[in-house]
Amino acid sequence: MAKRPTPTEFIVERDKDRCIACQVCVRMCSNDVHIYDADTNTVTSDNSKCVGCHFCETLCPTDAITIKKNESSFKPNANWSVSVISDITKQAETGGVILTGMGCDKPYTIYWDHILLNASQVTNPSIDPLREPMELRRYIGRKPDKIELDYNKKGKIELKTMLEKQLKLEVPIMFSAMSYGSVSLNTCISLAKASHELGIFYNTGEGGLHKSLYKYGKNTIIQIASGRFGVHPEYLRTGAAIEIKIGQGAKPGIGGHLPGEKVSKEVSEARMIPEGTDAISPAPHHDIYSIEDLRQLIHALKEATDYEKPVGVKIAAVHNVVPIASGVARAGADYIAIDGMRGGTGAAPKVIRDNVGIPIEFAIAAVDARLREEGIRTKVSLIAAGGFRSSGDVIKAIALGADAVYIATSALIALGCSQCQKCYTGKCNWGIATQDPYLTKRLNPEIGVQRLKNLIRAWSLEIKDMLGGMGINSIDSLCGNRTHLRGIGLSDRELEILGIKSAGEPQ
Amino acid sequence: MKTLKTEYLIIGNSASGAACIEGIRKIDKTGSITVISDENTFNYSRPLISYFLAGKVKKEEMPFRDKKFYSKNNVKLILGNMAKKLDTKKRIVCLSHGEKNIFNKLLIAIGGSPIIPEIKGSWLDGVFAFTTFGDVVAIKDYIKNHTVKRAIVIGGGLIGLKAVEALIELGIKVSIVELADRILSTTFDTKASEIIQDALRKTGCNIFSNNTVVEILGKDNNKKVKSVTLKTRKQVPADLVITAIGVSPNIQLVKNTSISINKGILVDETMQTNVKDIYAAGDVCEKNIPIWPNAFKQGRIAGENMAGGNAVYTGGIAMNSVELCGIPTISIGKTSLEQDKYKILEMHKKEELIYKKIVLENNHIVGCIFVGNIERAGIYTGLIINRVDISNVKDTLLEEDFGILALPEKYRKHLVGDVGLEV
Amino acid sequence: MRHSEQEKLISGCSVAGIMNESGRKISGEAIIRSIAVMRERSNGLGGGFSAYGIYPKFKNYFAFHMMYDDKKAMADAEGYLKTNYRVVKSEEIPTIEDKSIKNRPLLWRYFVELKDKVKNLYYDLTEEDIVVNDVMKINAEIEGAFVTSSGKNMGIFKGIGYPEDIGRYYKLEEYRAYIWIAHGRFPTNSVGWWGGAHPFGLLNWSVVHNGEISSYGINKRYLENFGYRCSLFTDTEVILYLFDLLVRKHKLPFDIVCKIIDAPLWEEIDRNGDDEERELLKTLRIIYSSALINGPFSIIISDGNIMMGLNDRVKLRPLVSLKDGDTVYMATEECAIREVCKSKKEIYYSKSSEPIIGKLKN
Amino acid sequence: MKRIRIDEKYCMGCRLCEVHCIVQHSKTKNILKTYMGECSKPAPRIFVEEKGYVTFALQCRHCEDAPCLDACMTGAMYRDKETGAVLCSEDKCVGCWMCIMVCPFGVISRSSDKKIASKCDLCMGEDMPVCVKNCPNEALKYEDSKD
Amino acid sequence: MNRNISKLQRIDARDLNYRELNRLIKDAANEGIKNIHLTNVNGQRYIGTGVNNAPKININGVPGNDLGAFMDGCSINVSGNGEDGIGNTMNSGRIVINGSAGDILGYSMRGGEIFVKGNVGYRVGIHMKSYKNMYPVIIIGGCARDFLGEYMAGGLLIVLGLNRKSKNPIVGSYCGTGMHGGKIFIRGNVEPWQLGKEVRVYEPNKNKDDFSLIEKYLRQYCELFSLDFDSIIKTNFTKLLPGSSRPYGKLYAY
Repeated sequence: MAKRPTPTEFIVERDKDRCIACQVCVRMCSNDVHIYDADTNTVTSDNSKCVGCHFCETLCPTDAITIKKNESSFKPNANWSVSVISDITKQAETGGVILTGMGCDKPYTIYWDHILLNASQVTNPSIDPLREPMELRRYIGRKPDKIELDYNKKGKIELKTMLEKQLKLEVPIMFSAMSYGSVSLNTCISLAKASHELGIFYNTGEGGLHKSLYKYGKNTIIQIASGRFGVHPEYLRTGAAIEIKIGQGAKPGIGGHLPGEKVSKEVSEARMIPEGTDAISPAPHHDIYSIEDLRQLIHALKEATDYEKPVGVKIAAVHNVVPIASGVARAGADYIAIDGMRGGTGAAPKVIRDNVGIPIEFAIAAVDARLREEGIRTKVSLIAAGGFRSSGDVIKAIALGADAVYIATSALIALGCSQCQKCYTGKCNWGIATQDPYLTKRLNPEIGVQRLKNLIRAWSLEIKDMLGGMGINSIDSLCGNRTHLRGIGLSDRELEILGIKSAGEPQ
Repeated sequence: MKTLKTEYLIIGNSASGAACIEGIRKIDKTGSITVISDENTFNYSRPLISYFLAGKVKKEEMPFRDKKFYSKNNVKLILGNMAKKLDTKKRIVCLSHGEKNIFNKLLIAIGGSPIIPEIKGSWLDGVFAFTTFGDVVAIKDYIKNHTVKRAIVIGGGLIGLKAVEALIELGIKVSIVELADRILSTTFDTKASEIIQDALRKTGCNIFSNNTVVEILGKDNNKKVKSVTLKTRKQVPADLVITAIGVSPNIQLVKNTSISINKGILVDETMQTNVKDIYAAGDVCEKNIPIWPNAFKQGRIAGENMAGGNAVYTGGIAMNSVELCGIPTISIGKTSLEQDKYKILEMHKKEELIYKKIVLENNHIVGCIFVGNIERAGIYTGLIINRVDISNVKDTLLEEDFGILALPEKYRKHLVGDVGLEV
Repeated sequence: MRHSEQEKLISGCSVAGIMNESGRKISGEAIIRSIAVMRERSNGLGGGFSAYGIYPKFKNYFAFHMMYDDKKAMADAEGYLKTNYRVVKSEEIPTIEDKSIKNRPLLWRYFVELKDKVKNLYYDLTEEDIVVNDVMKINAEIEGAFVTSSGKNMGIFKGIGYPEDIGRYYKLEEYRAYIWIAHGRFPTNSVGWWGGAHPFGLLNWSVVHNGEISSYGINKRYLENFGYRCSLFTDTEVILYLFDLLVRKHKLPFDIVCKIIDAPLWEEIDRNGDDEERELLKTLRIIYSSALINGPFSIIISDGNIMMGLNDRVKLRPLVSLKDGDTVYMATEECAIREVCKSKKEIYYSKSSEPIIGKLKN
Repeated sequence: MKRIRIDEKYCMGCRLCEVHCIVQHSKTKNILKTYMGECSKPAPRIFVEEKGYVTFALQCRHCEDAPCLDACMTGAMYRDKETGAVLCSEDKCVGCWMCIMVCPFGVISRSSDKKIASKCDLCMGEDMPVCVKNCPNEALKYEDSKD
Repeated sequence: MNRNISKLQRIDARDLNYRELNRLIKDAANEGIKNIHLTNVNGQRYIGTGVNNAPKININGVPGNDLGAFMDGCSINVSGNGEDGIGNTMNSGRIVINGSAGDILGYSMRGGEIFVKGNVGYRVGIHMKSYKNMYPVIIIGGCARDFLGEYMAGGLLIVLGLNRKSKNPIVGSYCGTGMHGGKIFIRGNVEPWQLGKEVRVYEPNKNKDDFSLIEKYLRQYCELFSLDFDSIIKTNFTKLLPGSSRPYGKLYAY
């Protein structure tokens, strides 16, 4: 069917006075936007192909390129926006589902921006984290309610409690699941090595474990999802923890397809599937149709690993997340990771991404509250995920009740991602969401590791600053401490669910 | 009568001699070195003489190593003095001025002498060889002092052509007399030769191929050159005749010593002669390909070995790089073989005067010619020298973007994997 | 202790049922053992049993099993009961002393019959309708009171704990019934509320459920059309009310009800070569589209005559059964049956939407 | 002694090294003037090769045993005492192309006016060669060599 | 070396919960015992999971769910029926069920064999996948219910339909739905309505490779259950293959 034109999303502005026709842009654009004409020694562009990743802009040695949003469009219409019309047009042509990448970009309220942090004045000193101790270490894992002690013959106290395996985090931030396949190996290596050096963890997603990543096993959370890709005894043994992925914030309730063309030789080895075949992750785990089935899988994994590794469960933040999380805790999970609707993805139907689920702010607040009410919050660790943009978001999530947070999108942005949302095309110019060897090498893990470490370092410093301001010198004292949060511009109902007071209300 | 004692004695001060100094000093920083040269300049680059003739290079630019070279390397330099006699047993070299030099290690690097054809009239004024700086200074003087409008160059090889080019540069009309059916017949194949011939002809140069000069005729009391008679009986007027038909090893010094010779001095792969501690390098050696890089390399290897090292000369290949009439050319190895066992790859862009040819033997490159476009030719040299199996890249050898990347990974890593070259 | 409205509590579970089709009674010991084998499937936050044929002396009276949070609730509920019913016997439900059983409510049972004046007042309603209304009213409006069961010659015994502990607590080994249905619960949260345990009962109905009903929202609103009040915060109660509505009120046979709540896929209906049957199935789906139960479930339901096991349309939950002579066993896992049935007979693996029925002879 | 290390794995093939090399060796060292103003821009002294998805930028390796040094008949090619770099003295080079002939990397080329040999000079005078400084993916590194 | 190798260990599973039972099995296996005999098993889960040294485990009774989950190399023989989730994400080894088995057998199985003498339930062989020399094989003597081989990505599924009553279909609906790899062979015919959209029907017998593939595993199967291979193989098989290795390639707009 003939393709009907829709307005191009971006315009490549090229300053003729500055373009030296060096063709860096021509060579670097995986979308073939830039075209060199040897006869006239000029470079022109095909705007319709531009995805707005800004890679060319970044590399242009004379700053001759500016990528601009195309303001020209159909007649302005609040209901029938350009993107709505474009999507309909595409669907009318193809009969297909509209795909997108990365997290939801709809202007729903970002509650983090409606929560304010506290600081000490007069009655309680603030702490200078540069000179005084400031602890960010957290342990993730199942904990007993009380310690069991015994006295030996000499009357000396002996520890009877055998603490279950815990994940030690030097900073309460981890890298969320991104599978090798959806992202490049260099991305995985960057995440793995950075985690190793930072004393935190990264998550394999459902990508299996590439042989070059085994050495980071102690900093790896291996994921088991519905497709069970790459799950074999060695994989189970290697990770520091096992995470059963039930859902993902960006696409709760649906599975995923890694198209065959992304299943390169290396990806195929990590996932243990033949090269070039689709890797299809069903929507549910077919051995989990009910909560007791989840318990069954949790214990099967514990049995398979001799109860030596924490087994966590990742769920998407959905309306019923509260009882679900409670059930997951009761099913024996050592931690629960909750992924909010702004969480990223390599590919998701746009309609799902933008319309399903709830923001992490509500989810984490409500779940923490309920688990406390039920007296099981101390047993299980909570990890919040889904669109954390800054240390501010992180510290607010922890104050709302998370033990730690998972970040992924911000980690990818640190690696270069510019949120063009075209991950599903496999043409990521930044070498992140692609398996094309011409593109993957653009992410040099040495640089990647450094950038990730810098990011976490910067956030840690900021978190320490904020903690210091609140007069707290251990993150332990902030976790679930909502007295340090106040809402602004929120309804009573929203404040109630978040469990925080309004700005202006004293303790 | 002075008697000098030296650890290292080097006879000859051209490429091999200088390289030998560098070779020795690489290992032995202090051992005494003496260099003897029959020329009066302390060193100069022999291939530069054509540039000097053309006026492109000044006299002071002739040296390839600066004045400090000898002092820095603590070398005693004896110029304008010739080694007359060599006693291999006593290890003494007698010089023409009478000094005796006792050495521990000796390098003979006295090069070759021009082959002067036995032509009637070759003693006339205005007939020159084209080998040494002295030759060129003489030619220059001659041109300065006489009216030279036409010149004949006997020999259409590389040296001859360099002379031709210099003369053209000076506004002299040149004719070339070449025994073979074309110029550059030993370095080039027909196509490449033709490109250069065409270019030369365009500048007004006559080329007499399949021809020789049988007599040089004189004027002014039969003192000065007037014309030449060719084999074909043709008379060609000339105010200047340059003979450039090659050099032969200077073996005068070693004749009647225990050093084995044939046409040149015989050396082993360490550049040592059959007499222990006596080495030879450069054009004086047997079967040497008389080109600068080979002479230099041999000299350095000899030097290293003289100082106790264990360098090995794996053999040089014929290669020449020359720019003629503004056309850069490079030829390496076997280039004009047309037998069945060779596979020939060719690329010829007539208009652009670009010609490339690669000769393959059993999946190895054994020779190539580049005319007009010589960029990255060294890569092929490397492939020839290192005998790299190129069967996997055979089809791409002549492609525009052929480069290191196209080469077998092992070779590529070998070259690039580390900083610098470890061949 | 009840949770806010609109929230359905989700639980995974184990179910088991034993029925003697000849009406021969069996001690509660068997069902306790059967459900206990599947301990892994529950988490100590709910267990319960329904038993049919346990009150032969009072078989003509409605047996109200009640749970009270406190004496006040008890007084309120009894006051309400006494306005409409004549109570022939009221007593505390006997239990053992067991400290491990937590948050025990007051547990009472009443054998009652409707007062004539009430029957006359609601002359257009059946006795059952009136009972249903009263059960709904007590459950929804009397703070702290809950009707556990309200049928005749049957009763539901449930609470917070592992099912076998709950069974022993109620001394069920001392009861004899021809139908036993049991449930081990794995709620996704702890509601320290005994009423939340299965089985759920209304009139003679009792149901145990394993799964989650995704269609709960519309099932609930559909039932509210017909005066049911879903006040138990569980998706399971809609099953109960749907059966009550469709069987008792709409007078539909069991197998037709199954075709409503477990309607065949349109694809299957379209494929059906029998024109009449196809038309019937189509009409059922059109009329009762809101009564379709979606999501994973396996249930065991009984009205005292029939014990039926049923799975959802794509069989997302396990259910197996075995018939040995006139005894029918049903359970989530085979081991629960093998634990109490020594017969070597083959187990029957339920199909999706396939009712497994034990039926009382005569 | 510092040398440029090539990390082939991370060369994107953007050729920014080439652009910056050209600018660095131009008269003005101004990118716009070099490309749009100066009548002839210098030839790049870095060679970006590309085959399939593999690319890398190669420049003079400043070999320890440099064939170009041996081959240079004018002594134009010399080793800088301080840095050990192999440099070409523009005054002395006569354009005989011997160096081009013997360099196995093919990284010496004729200058844009075709008169003299042009090769990587490690951007003498800069802290870091501009190709390294401007490599967006650190595929080129300026590091101490092993020896 | 190890004197335990030939030793048989008997474990009475009565009144043991699964963790206790599995601990005993693992300990025995770790000691190098190659034959473990379990009696009075009733509902204990995860037997064979996380067990090293690949012993033979003989089970009397009804093993619970997830029998042989994530199993690597053990050989399990069940005298009667199995329950749900047998061979979940199994890596290698063999499970033999002498009776029938429940739902979700062989989910995401990557290697080894599961041989069931009787019938199996729903969703058997979902997402089986082969990889290099790992090739999962399931042979079902009786019939299978709906969603057999859903999302199948590799390996071999054979349904024999032995002792089948004519009214019972050999496989249920949606057989091979979402299939994108592997092979299913069904002894007899299947109707189009029984099949998922993504499978195509072929006639296998003309293809020598198919016969030798079936024969390779079916002979072992027949030997195990004392069945006559020749009479079983006589009946025509239906071969199901995925229509495409990219079943959902056209699902999305550009």
